[in-house]
Amino acid sequence: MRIKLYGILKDLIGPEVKIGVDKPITIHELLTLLNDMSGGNLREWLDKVRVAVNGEIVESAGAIIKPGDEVAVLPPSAGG
Amino acid sequence: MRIKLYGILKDLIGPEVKIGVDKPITIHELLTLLNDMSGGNLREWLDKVRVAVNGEIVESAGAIIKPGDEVAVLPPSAGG
Amino acid sequence: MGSVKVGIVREEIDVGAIINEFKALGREGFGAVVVFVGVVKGLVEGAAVSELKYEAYEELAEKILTRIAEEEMRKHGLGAVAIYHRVGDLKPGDTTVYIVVAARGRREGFAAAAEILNRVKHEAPIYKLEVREDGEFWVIGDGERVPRPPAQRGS
Amino acid sequence: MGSVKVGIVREEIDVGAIINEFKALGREGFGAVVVFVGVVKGLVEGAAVSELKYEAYEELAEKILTRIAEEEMRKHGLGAVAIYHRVGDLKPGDTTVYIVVAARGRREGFAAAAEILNRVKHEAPIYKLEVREDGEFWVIGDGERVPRPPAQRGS
Repeated sequence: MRIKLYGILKDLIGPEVKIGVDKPITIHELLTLLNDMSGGNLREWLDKVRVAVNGEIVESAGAIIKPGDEVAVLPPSAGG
Repeated sequence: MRIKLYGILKDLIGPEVKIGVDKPITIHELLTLLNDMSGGNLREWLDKVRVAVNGEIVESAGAIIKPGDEVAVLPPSAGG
Repeated sequence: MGSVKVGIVREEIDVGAIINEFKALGREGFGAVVVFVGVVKGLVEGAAVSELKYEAYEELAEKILTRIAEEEMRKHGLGAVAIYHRVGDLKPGDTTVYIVVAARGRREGFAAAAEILNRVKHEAPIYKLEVREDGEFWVIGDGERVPRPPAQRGS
Repeated sequence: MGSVKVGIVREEIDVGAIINEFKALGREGFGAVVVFVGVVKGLVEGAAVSELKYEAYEELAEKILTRIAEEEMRKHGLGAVAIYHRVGDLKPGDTTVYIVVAARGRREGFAAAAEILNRVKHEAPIYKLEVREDGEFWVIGDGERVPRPPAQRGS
């Protein structure tokens, strides 16, 4: 599963990471995995990020991501 | 004394009127004169108009206008 | 004090050029350009409008526009203000008034533009006659409409 | 439903051309065009800014800009909405965001433009890194600044 990252998350984790999962996981599980992989770097951002799955924001932490989904983890927006 | 008029006052009185005065008069006296000349047409506008003397709005009805002053009588503004 | 541009004008203004000029003030910390462009409406109170005839006491109007621009610039800490008002016979879709401000931020910018517009409407000696399918109306103040007095139509 | 134009763009937009297009809606009763142009500030919190580096999740950002435009158009009864946001390395005085609305009147126009700007800031997946004389800062939300994490500088 390939995860794209944006903004400050790119600095904390990298622009893209691959996670070796072959079954569906929840958004909560994904974020926990990412935080572990980054040595806890993501900790203070966990309740601020938004996750997009296949080009749509998914609000529920319990929502399921399947292998093959296009996933992006987004920090708070800062347009304008 | 030549008085210029704008907006609806032009329709009610004319774009410019000459008043034969050779001594200073107050703005109140000027408006009374104009109203008489127009057969009372100005009556409902008397408390809404503004008078400009020599290119500046003069608020006080008791202010003095001298022969030779440049005078304009203005209805409520409607810019925009 | 920043730049003030005002005018009573007969033609359309190149508002894009003013925006381009004002955005350069970003370098001095002015991060917002807010623009209001007024347009002649083709339909008012359900009646088709064919023309708005604007006239102004021009010298006084420009003096008052300058005063509004300078006072609002101070009040909102603006970097630049432009106010142009058109006169003449305007058709639906024609522009009537242009207000452009360069502000430190969006809040000051929106507040200043709205306030300047309001003052232009109420303070500048500018008058408009609305020519509609159902008659001719002088617009008085912010929206009151008075039928054009019929006796003097020819004047 | 009126016209909606949105985009994540690399170059400046000809905002004058959009204003010209939207003012034609005066004929249909839309008498106000309101514009907001955001500009990179050369000075933030007393520090000189040399660059703002913007990036976006572009497909999603354009989808969200479209949704904002359509929802605000309905809410404020607008005739047209344009929202363009730039990405790339921008210098002080460069434009960052363009919002243009055609509204029935000034109140709806100012309210809609301010609200659209607010939603763009908070909802669109757009990120900015402020490069200042005193360091690099990620701007988070509406103004919080977080020093760029040093460990990954090279990435």
